[in-house]
Amino acid sequence: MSEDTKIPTPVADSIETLDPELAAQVAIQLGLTAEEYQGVIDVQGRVPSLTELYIYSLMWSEHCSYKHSKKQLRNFSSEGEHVLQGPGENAGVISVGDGWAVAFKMESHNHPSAIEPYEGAATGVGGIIRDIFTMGARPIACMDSLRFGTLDKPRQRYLFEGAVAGIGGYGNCLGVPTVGGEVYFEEAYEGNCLINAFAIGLMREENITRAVGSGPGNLVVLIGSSTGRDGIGGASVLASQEFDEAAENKRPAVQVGDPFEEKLLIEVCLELLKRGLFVALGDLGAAGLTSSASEMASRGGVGIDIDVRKVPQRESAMQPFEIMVSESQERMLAVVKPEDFAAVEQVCKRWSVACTAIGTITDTGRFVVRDSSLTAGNDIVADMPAEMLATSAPEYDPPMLRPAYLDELQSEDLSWLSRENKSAAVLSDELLSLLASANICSREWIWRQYDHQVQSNTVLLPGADAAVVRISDTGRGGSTNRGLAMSTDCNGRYCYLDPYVGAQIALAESARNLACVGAAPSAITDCLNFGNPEKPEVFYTFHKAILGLSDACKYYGIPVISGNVSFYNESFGNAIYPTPAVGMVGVVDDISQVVTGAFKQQGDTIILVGQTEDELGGSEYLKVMYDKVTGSPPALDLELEGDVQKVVREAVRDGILQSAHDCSEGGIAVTLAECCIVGGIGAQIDLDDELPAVTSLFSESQSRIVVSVNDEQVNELINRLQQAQVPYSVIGETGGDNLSIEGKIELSLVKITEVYRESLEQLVKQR
Amino acid sequence: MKQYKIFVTGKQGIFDPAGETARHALDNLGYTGIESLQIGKYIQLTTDDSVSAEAVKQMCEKLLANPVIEDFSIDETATSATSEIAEKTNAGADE
Amino acid sequence: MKQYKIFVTGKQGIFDPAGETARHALDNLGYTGIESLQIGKYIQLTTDDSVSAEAVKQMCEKLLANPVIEDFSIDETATSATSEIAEKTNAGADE
Amino acid sequence: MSRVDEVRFGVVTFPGSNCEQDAVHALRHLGYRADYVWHQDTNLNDYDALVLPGGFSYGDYLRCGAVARFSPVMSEVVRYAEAGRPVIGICNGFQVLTEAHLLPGALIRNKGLKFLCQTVHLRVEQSVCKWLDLPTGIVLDIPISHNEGNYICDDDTLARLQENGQIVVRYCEPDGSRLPQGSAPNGALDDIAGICNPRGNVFGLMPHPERVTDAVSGSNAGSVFFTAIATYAREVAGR
Ligand SMILES: Nc1ncnc2c1ncn2[C@@H]1O[C@H](COP(=O)(O)OP(=O)(O)O)[C@@H](O)[C@H]1O
Ligand SMILES: [Mg+2]
Repeated sequence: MSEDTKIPTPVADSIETLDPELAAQVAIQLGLTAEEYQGVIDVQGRVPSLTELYIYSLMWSEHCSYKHSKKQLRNFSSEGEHVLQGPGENAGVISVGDGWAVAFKMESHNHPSAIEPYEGAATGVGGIIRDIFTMGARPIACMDSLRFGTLDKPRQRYLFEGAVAGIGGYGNCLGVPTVGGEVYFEEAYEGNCLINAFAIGLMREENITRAVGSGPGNLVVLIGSSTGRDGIGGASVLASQEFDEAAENKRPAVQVGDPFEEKLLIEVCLELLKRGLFVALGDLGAAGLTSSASEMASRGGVGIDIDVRKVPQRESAMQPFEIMVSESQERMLAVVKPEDFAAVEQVCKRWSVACTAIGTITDTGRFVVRDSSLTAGNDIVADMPAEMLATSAPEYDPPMLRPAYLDELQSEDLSWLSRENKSAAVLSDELLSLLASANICSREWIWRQYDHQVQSNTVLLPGADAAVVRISDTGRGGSTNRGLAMSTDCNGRYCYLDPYVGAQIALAESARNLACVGAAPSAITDCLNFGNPEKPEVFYTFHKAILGLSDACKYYGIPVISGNVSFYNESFGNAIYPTPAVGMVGVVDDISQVVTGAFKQQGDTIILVGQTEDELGGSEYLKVMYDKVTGSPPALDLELEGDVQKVVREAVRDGILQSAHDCSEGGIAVTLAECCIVGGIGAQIDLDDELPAVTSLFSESQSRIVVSVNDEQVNELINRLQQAQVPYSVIGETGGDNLSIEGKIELSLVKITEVYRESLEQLVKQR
Repeated sequence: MKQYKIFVTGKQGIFDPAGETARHALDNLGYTGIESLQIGKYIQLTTDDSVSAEAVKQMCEKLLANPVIEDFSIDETATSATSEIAEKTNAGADE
Repeated sequence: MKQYKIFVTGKQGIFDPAGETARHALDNLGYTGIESLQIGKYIQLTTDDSVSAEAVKQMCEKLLANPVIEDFSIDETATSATSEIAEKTNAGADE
Repeated sequence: MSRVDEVRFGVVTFPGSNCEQDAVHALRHLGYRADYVWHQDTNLNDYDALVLPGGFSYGDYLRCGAVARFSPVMSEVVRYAEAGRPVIGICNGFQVLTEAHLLPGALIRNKGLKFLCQTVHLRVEQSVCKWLDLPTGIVLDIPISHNEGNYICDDDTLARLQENGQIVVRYCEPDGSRLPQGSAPNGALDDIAGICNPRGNVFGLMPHPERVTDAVSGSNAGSVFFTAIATYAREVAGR
């Protein structure tokens, strides 16, 4: 703490502080280090009370304070002319034209989901949706980015089934369509699944709302559900520690979501915002009332005075600290002018939503917590400088060490792979194995459980490279014929093998997915999932991933407008793969021009935009056929990637293409199979690329998109490709009932369709 | 033939939105005097004589209840084929 | 204070997808000897003394059960504030 | 569409409804007037037809539609229906109509215990329903999106439904046939997707026609339900 930081004077004359020795012990138990505890004493100028100690331990936990990640996150730039709100609020906001703006963000709910997948995932969706409507936006779509262990393990099937059901159970009830996502299954996630939820909301630009408390004398109002002991210590206990057997016993009361209440909250809050009855609005997320109230005060440079006994409680005999740190779901905190309170109450009543004034905004700069059941004069249980509490958590510069495995794996010689001379029959079988792989096969089993059409704006059904929703306030306000394209991506295996390149590929793949539907990236959110940051090797990968992602974002001028860090994703000492998931949003200027990856009709010319290199390192092929995760991931040439995207994006916008689908896991063989399967049309291909067959088919080289064009447009496309100086090759023609790749693959459409479509359900149902 | 009745209920402190909603609805229907309402599961299991109470307990732990958020209790009510499933007078949960 | 336990069960012959699925799952887990499994609702209702058993019956008829597909039975278990909800044999399940 | 048709739909909104805006959007897009009717409103005189939309009224807690059924508006809906005026319940709205005993039977959990969001094939049956004016046997592709769409009723009721021509649409294969093991993805009895009352003015169905009425979905297969009733409503009103 610097010398000149001014701490506002305390309000309390007397407050029951803890015995100094006991306090130090409790602090450690609550997860503070000895130095952090000293920091608490410095800020407070005395030994804290029990409630204060709980509050500090949460506010300074990793989850709330980002103490290990803050410095690294400064590498990201949120600059961009259409950025209306960067990181720091509940969600970032960009303008998408015609006065419309969207708020979006992605957040993890990994640890709660590992304990109870249904409720964990459901409340993850609930939390991210609250972040969106807090900003004044109506939630219009969700995506989910999921990681589990392999499905041959019953527990993994349980987690996967439960998480998918929970995501659907919550989002479906709210009437927010879940339009896309991604999922991978790999051993690295066995002890620690990842549940990252993305949400986006639409609003008129002028309706942006921020969680900035202001106006001493204004009321602090709690809206929504009652407060119980759910998830007490959830944020600090779960998200700030490794997950092992001990954690299972530490299990706090699991948070149970109530999507119905959340649906009512959406309607109530949006109506109150529209009528201008809120001075500020924030949601209660991790660390509940504590974090939401102190951040609101700190952002506004004001004080806040709360009486815990006014908080509606669903359990008896709750202690003040329990009320302050409870993570009961579906609650919002608003600042309301006293003269508006009656009107607020009226709207809440109409929707049967509880609404209670629990305190006031003050000019003291202090965050004061009272318990009015105590005798007057002795009723203050916490009295802290709001600003310092919210912003002065320690910032760490953890040591980094390049993990030894990196050099070892990256230099592994994989040339043996392509030396093998495999027959077309063998290669065809290998392709079938890839199409059946849990990481490649159709995700229909998942998205069928998600209402992906409610709100009537879904332009592309899930399964497309990027999801597209129309920009429209369906049934309430204006509608446009423009759309929002969105995608979430991250290949953790690449990030494991090279965190810098892997993170760049996550961004590139998202942008490529957008290009396939004719959209350019507007901005991203991210969800950085890593192991224990106090381990130098883990922190190195975190650092490199952030550099990779931020460098690539700067190269393309893509702002990072929101995000989330999830550390301590470890079990029994093993960290997950570094998994910096990217959630990207772009604008589609005319939704009638979007294309899908599906081949459309017989006789179209198939062109590979981009070029295949010998890049089987970290590939799905290597994993499925040889159970190996090794080598260097594919290289990424940012310039080439940008050029490929641009030419395809513009061709889609100008209506030149019949289909576009990017190459990712499984290489061009899988991409072609998917185009055939989804389109119900075969293809006759000749990959005349002078590469060994295995490489040609399954290499995962970046910057490649398979497109199909009809006769009239072939020349136009080729002209454009030549002008853009983008490598390309004409590789065949659509038609027939087979996918046949000259000399390499011969498979019937029926067969590949069956394998691709049915695999996931079979894997889930295996016993 | 054996007859087990299994009662699955939310653990203490676990929020029960369905129960809350039903309670509100009863309020609105004019039924006053309700202090609490919780909704759990009532499972009726009929087995042959080979299935032990211990096995049923295991079934609950593994599948029928979710130990993270639910408790359960088991009531073995009848052991002959003649006794009917739902007696009006059944003693319910208290054994 | 009064304590009612309400059991809502599917009418005879009404398909019970949850019960069916649980039964299959138990089969798959290797539990043999199961003849039937039905999943219904177990509602625990606590009221003040003013609420009669007759009123509770009405609540069931009107709201808590759907007469088209469900039967219910009611069990009044405790009638004084002192008698504790959770008997030892049933520990934890009732709170 | 340019000209606003004089037919006016009321779209009943319960707490937890979430397809009311889709219904209003669809109806306005088709050129009709459409307004939200709050579940506490009790004046339905202004509407030529009522829509009970999809969603999760009261969270679908306890049973789908069980709580919504007691909303103040519902006694008026019953009166409205008894007067022979048109009421359609879509998805959750269908569930509310069964709970309110305006339609027989009940909707229970899908047989696979999974929420299902997908496009299904619906065969139009010979029925007395006024909400649909299409030749028998025509197949419509309409999305479903529900967790409890598994229609069930006792044998007598089923016999009555068949006899009276109350079965309006059934799940089927693309060619209109039905599989011996059933073609309903949710396990519905006799592949029943939608039924009406004996008079034909009250119609409930699980699929969502309102989702396929404008270009964004790439289909307008659902429009026929609303255009048919508008025609009927105009006849009734003598316009
Ligand atoms: N967990 C999920 N939830 C919803 N949709 C998903 C999920 N996982 C994948 N999808 C959808 O399946 C399709 C294929 O996903 P993916 O293989 O990750 O695509 P890509 O490789 O093009 O990024 C996409 O449309 C995606 O949105
Ligand atoms: Mg793609």
